[in-house]
Amino acid sequence: MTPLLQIEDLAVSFDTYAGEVKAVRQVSFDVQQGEAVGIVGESGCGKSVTAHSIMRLIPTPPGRIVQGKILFNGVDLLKKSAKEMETIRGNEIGMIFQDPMTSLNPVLTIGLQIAEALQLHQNLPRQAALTRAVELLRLVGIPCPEDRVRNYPHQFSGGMRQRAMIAMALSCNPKLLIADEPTTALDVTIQAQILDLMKNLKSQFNTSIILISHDLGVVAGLCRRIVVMYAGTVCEAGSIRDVFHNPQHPYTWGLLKSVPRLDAQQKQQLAVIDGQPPDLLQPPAGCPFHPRCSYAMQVCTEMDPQITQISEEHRVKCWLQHPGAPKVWREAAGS
Amino acid sequence: MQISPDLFQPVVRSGPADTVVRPSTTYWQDAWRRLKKNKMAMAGLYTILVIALIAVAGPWFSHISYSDQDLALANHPPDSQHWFGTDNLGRDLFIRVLYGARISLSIGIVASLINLTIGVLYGGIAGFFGGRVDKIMMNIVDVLYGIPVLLYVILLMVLLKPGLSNIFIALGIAYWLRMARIVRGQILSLKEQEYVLAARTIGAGKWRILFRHLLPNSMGPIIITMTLAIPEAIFTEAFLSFIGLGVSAPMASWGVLASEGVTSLRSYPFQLFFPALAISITMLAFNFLGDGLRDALDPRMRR
Amino acid sequence: AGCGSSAGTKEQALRIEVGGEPESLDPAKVTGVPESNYQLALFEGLTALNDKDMPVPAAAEKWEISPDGLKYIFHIRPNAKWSNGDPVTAQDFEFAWKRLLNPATAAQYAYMLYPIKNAEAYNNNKATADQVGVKALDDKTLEVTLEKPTAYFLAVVAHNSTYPVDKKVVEADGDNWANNVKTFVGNGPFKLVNWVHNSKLEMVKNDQYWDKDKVKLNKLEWDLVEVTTTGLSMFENNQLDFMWDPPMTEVPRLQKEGKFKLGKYLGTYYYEFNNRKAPFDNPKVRKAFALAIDRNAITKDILKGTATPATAWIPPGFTDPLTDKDFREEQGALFQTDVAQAKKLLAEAGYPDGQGLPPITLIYNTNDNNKAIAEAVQEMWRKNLGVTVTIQNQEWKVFLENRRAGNFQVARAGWIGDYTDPMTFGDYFLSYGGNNWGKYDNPAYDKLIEAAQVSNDQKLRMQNMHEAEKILIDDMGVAPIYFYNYNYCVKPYVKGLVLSATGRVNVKEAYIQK
Amino acid sequence: MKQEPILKVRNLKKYFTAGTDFLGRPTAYLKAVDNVSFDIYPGETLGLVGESGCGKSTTGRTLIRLYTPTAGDIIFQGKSLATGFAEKTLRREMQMIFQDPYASLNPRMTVGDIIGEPLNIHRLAAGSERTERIISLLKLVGLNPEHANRFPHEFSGGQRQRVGIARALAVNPSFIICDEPISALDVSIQAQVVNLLEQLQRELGLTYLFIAHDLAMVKHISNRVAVMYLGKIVELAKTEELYTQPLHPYTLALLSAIPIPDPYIESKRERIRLEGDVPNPVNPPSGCRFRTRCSYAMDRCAEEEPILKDLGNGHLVACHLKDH
Amino acid sequence: MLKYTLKHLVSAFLVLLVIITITFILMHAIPGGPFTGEKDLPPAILKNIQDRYRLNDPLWKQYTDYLTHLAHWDFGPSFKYQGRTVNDIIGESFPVSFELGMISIAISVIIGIPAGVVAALRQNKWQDYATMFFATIGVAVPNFVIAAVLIYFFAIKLELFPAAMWGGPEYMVLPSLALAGMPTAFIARLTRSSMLEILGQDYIKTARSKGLPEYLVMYRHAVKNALIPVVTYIGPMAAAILTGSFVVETMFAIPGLGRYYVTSIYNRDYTTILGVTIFYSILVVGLNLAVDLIYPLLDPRIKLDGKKEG
Ligand SMILES: Nc1ncnc2c1ncn2[C@@H]1O[C@H](COP(=O)(O)OP(=O)(O)OP(=O)(O)O)[C@@H](O)[C@H]1O
Ligand SMILES: Nc1ncnc2c1ncn2[C@@H]1O[C@H](COP(=O)(O)OP(=O)(O)OP(=O)(O)O)[C@@H](O)[C@H]1O
Ligand SMILES: [Mg+2]
Ligand SMILES: [Mg+2]
Repeated sequence: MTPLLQIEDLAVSFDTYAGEVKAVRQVSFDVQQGEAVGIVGESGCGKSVTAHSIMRLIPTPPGRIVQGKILFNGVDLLKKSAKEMETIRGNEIGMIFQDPMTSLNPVLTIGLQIAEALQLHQNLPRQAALTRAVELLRLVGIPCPEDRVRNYPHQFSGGMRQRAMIAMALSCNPKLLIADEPTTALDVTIQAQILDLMKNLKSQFNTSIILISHDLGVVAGLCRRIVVMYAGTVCEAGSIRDVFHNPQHPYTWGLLKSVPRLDAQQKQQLAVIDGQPPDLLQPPAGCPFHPRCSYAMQVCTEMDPQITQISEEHRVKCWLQHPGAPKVWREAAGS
Repeated sequence: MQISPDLFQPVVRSGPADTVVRPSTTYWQDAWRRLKKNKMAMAGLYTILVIALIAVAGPWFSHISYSDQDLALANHPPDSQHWFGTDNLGRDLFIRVLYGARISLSIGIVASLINLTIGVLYGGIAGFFGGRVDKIMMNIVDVLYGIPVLLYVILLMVLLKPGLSNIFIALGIAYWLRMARIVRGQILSLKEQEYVLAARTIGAGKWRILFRHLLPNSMGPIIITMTLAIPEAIFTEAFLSFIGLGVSAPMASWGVLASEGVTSLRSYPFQLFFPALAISITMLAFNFLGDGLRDALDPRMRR
Repeated sequence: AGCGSSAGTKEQALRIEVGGEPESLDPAKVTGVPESNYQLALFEGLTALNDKDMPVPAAAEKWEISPDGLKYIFHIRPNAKWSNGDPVTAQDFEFAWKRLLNPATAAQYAYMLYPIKNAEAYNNNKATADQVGVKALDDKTLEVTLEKPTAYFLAVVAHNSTYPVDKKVVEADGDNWANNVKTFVGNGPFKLVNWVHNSKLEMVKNDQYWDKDKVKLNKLEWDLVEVTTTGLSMFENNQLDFMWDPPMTEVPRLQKEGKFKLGKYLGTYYYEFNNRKAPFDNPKVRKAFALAIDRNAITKDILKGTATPATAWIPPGFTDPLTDKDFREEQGALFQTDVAQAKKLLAEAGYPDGQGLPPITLIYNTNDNNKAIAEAVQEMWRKNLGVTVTIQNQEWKVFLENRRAGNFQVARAGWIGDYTDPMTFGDYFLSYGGNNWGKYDNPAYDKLIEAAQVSNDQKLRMQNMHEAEKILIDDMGVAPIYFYNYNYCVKPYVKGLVLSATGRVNVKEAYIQK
Repeated sequence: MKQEPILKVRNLKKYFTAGTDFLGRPTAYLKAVDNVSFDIYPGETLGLVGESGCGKSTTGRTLIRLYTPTAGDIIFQGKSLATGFAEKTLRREMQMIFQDPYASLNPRMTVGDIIGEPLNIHRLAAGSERTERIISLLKLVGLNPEHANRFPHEFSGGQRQRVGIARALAVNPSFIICDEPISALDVSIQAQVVNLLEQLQRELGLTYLFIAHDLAMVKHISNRVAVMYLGKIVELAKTEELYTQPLHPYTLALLSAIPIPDPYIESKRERIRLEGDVPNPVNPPSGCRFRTRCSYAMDRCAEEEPILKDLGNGHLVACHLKDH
Repeated sequence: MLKYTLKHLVSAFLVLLVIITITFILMHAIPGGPFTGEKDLPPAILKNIQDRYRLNDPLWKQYTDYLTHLAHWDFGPSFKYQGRTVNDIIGESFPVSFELGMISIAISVIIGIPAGVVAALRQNKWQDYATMFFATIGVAVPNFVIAAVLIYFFAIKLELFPAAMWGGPEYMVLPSLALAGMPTAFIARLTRSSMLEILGQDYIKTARSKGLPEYLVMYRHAVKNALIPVVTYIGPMAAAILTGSFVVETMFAIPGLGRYYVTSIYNRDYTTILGVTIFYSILVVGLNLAVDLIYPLLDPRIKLDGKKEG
């Protein structure tokens, strides 16, 4: 079965005064029909850029997709014309943006913003589109949607805005939903509501989801597979179980360790990853993680690691996987 | 792939892992570096420097003065002798434009200073203190907007001796109102920013917050307003000269030269063209520099 | 293309520009030259000026003057009518003149009628209206009694302030009659049909006018334009057939294109010295400064030949009634530019090469010509006398107040005659003259002028005025620079215009011929 | 062992005007903080959690006098905050770390200037002494001296937050309000910051008011936790106690919603659903403010406002259910 | 809304009173009066005139008399144009300025906004530089120069339009272009910078992510929002333009209000100075108020007190 979405060797750069920012390099992963894939990684590691590339929404200039393929239903999106992309965006791929506060047009009513895509892609007349918008708002759990469609974004609370964004992304029953940190800055109760909603989508409409988040708990709750990114590259990918219970990359180890556990019995210091994320202007030679990696070897500073397929779904990009490398065992992590 | 085993030796690290991201600079070095990368801005800067240099030093190298007349040569079109032609009294227009630059540039500079001091301060205070202070201060601005400028200009001309200084005073009375309004608006929105609250929590006083935090962050609109205020001031000077303020003839600013050129546009278009060209080039330069400066002064702007 | 250029061929229509919006069209209320032009088309006084600026019968067909020159009897034309059909009566004149003199009217030109008996007293609230020496003997006969002989009185009654008004209309509508096209009545060759304030006055031929046969224009449009460049643009764009006073810098080109014309104008452009303040209380200094000015250069190079170098105070354009010659030409030049003499005089006055002179400022009201001349004169004084003078421009009314208050050293000034007798220039320098702001004071001068003022003897008058002028120039009470000319542009197809040296364009008999 | 509290808050209220009449007099109030009382002891960390918009930040900002309280007393170090302290002295004792590390740093100042500013204001150090102090502060929070010349935008989120902490520490305060200091950061950086805060607490004996959404992190760092709902504290207890025996229905709902970064546990978790949205704080429900969303609501809840009662053991809760 | 309007009117009224008072003092403080002329008037005549216009009354009385008349919306008689009242003058000339001004505003909006939009969309491309070049020239070259050049080419050389005067539509072209120069340039700059800001906003990406065609994204989401700051500028600018420009009206001999604004001062036409000043101030206040009232319609976040929420 061909995956719904298949990204191959994607590279995206931004030209800035200071030089070329290589935001995304050699990113490959796929998403199956009806599957939720999580992307995690440090801030600035290229999660959003990857998502925007799928939508072909990278601002050009300064951005530019350097190479790679994004196959959607087997067709390369990067080869499509701007017109063709317009029929895909919003229609077949929906996107929820990172910041609900600023992602809604402040001077248009929520209803109009939701109806817009419907009018366009499903040729609904305005009134019908608005009626559908009410239904969508009800679906995402907004009370009294009949009244709320006429509200402006600022009259919505943060959680409601996020849900309006979701309604918008869902309006045309997309095959793929890209959710970029949909719950950051929301409190847990609202966050939980939104996650429920996405679960329903997946089971009811067989929608595929890409969930970007740095809350590992959120990812664990929704996704079947997970992609871990670091400094613009995928360092580890696999099923949730693989990555949470059998992580192979030192960065994934660090990530998992730093999460405070509710069930931790006594107070213990949180584990951290030393150092700071690399500057993508001058990414370190070799493995980008080596300056912060406690297992860094000479080879890591010189050569880009190869990808090792551990199981069918589980792959990791680390020199430690090399037969010649010393065997290190993951330090005791929380689980 | 064959990789020699010694490559699998762990790296020895001294000190905490930390990569130096970029060479460090101070705010001004940083701004200057950004500015230098902006070609248009640098072109503007050099143009202004060249014009200023010519204005200051140019006349030294000329054996004729702005007031030397040759009535027989009046209204002579440009040639190798008189690059910009001559005016109605046979004076060399090139030299007059050079001298005019001195006046007009100093008017431009003073207008900027007035805008920067009175306008920015006034708007800053009104916006920052808000409430009643703001209301009263803005009502004063409305009043100054309402009173016809010509009235106090005439009064000034009666009260003061002629000279550049009274133009400065005239500009000082009213040519900062727009700046005040704009800065006020800017401050009103900036003062709710988190870093202002942060400054308050560390005990920063009102003035410190205004000067160290709010005003530097309003530089963008301030610079744009200023690049607009300069040509306005240059032509206001021509108007004030008309009333009798300002330097007395035969010294003439660009604004005055241009206004005079307009009357003889049909017969001697060059008399308008050259002063207008000088003004336009200078304004373009100021605008490009201003735009570049606005970008450069914002450390966040990477592009 | 500019509109209406074709209109001129089909109908007799003239578009003319001589200045801006009139303050009013009421004869009692105006002062300016543009207004006098508009009124000349709308009204007719007892007399009118002919092409030599001599008074000839107009609303009055004839008159008698008593031998002592104190009593005038005017006989008004029986067929003179107002544009509304009312006859023009002697009562209208009496009413109009008393209205002009009435203190409540507050007319600025009331003094024009001061030669009339008790007129000044009435105007000053010191006599009643009945005591004023003007009386309608019957509907068509007006008797005027003068205070003292006034040789130029017939010229005075050609002045627009003495035009009649329709008593019935004015009494009915009060002061507003002249502001409303509907109530406006005149007795002149044209009738007002539209007045767009600050834009144009539209007139048509007045069918009630007694001399209507001579009027050929059907339509007359005065475009009210203040800026001379605008006027010229309109002229060159065929929006105007006549324009007054094109910008000086454009004159050489216009001359070349044959569009520019010159006429006489009773005006002198001069520099006024403050005769009361050192150093200009010294006639030698005044003279030195006056002689050091190269008037030819000014009129030729700056004014492009639109003006005549002044060689005396009284401009050409006045006719000596005895000799019928031009008053100016009779006497000729009274001085010439003489740099050597100027230097000598300055040294004699104690300032060799300008040394020891206090700082001197020349003030002028803002205007392109004034500025160019001031700059040129400044340069001449520097070159010829070695004196560095500051020049300063001032806003018009500030300038006037400074001059009036004697708050100046040298000031630019100009004087335009009110009527066509040299006295309009002669009485200017009476030591108590209201306009003598430079405070020139010479008893001999006063004596000569005063004698001329009260005399009917033209010979004595002319002689006295020539004498007085010589004294004035000898003292160099002022430094005349140039005599004005009337500068205008006119299309070749415009015929029959009569230009008066008083600056009035008589359009009565004008016509278009293409 | 009971010490005197370093901070006593009694019946604190902070109302914002929500509407004015013709003469500018307020007609409606937004009761952001309504009658809140609690104590904080030296050297402890009090966690403050609750729904978005329930008044956590307002509480923090009122404590540090960024807002003037509408009513109530704040006793800090035994003295009334309103009368006992000059503005400047207060600023030396009490500091704040802001929710958004980027927004709270002036983008046009270098980090050195940002950290050095309090030194200038309070005249704590000048010249080379100032430079040294800045360097030592940078080192204290785990940054390089070289970083002093950089601008906020050149730092990662965690580093920015450290700058904010260094600025707060510059005046040697004894009490720091941390307003969601980690919300905007990703996990590994969150850990860095929290570790730093804990280290400083150990070394310098600091006291924290720690506001956050992330209940796991609150649990990790706090000694005691207060739960707020719509301007009121509904429950306050020792951390262990609160997480293991939550008493207020809202606390229960909150805890049940925490996602767990473990696929097994997460897939089995049962969550309490809260119906409806947060009510309008301008017009809060009568009686218990939570009753509109509470599945246990009784008639009494609409009539009578529950008060915060100590159930012994320092566990305080405001709920009628617990009266029986 | 009514409340807000009323509140504003009270302070506007006070501002107006101060403007009147200061203008009154200033205009009497400067040398020369309405009847100062080149020819000296005999003192008796001067006295007659001053009696007639009550200029001999003490200043405070003239002031209170003026205010009394003003309360009845009576601006008094003009000193210069005898027999006409200032009400007449404003009543006749304002419509002309208004008409011209409206056309100019329309031109500057129709040209300025698309120019700014294009410049923003093509940031740092030649379209951007060209637009900003002309915008800078538009600001740097004052309207009297623009007017002179327009007249020269279009009226005299090409004879396409009349050189001056006011009448049919053909008379409006050149003056409205001259008048529109500066505001067009300013609006273009303003639109560009606010467009650039809006284009960087997240909701533009949202709009694109919905698959909206680019023109809809621009029109519905970018341009509309970018215009909000432009409206703020158009308010006071409109007041200045609608009351007429002295320079343009004089150069084109247009019978508008703008000429009186300056000539009344040269003429020391006291009542006209005050009348025109008051009228202008009322217009400015009114238009600013109008902008304030329109603002919430454009941007629902803005409350009438000008603060943004959320
Ligand atoms: N317009 C741009 N110009 C220059 N660099 C950019 C631009 N957009 C993104 N980048 C860079 O690309 C890199 C990846 O950014 P991205 O937004 O994908 O991060 P992220 O993983 O989504 O982080 P976060 O968790 O903070 O959202 C960053 O280093 C960022 O600085
Ligand atoms: N300056 C202010 N003026 C008016 N209302 C305010 C102001 N500051 C906060 N509020 C209101 O007070 C209430 C409490 O706000 P607060 O910022 O304290 O919430 P919070 O608990 O910190 O929420 P979050 O978790 O989203 O930061 C909110 O309804 C908010 O809209
Ligand atoms: Mg992102
Ligand atoms: Mg908060």
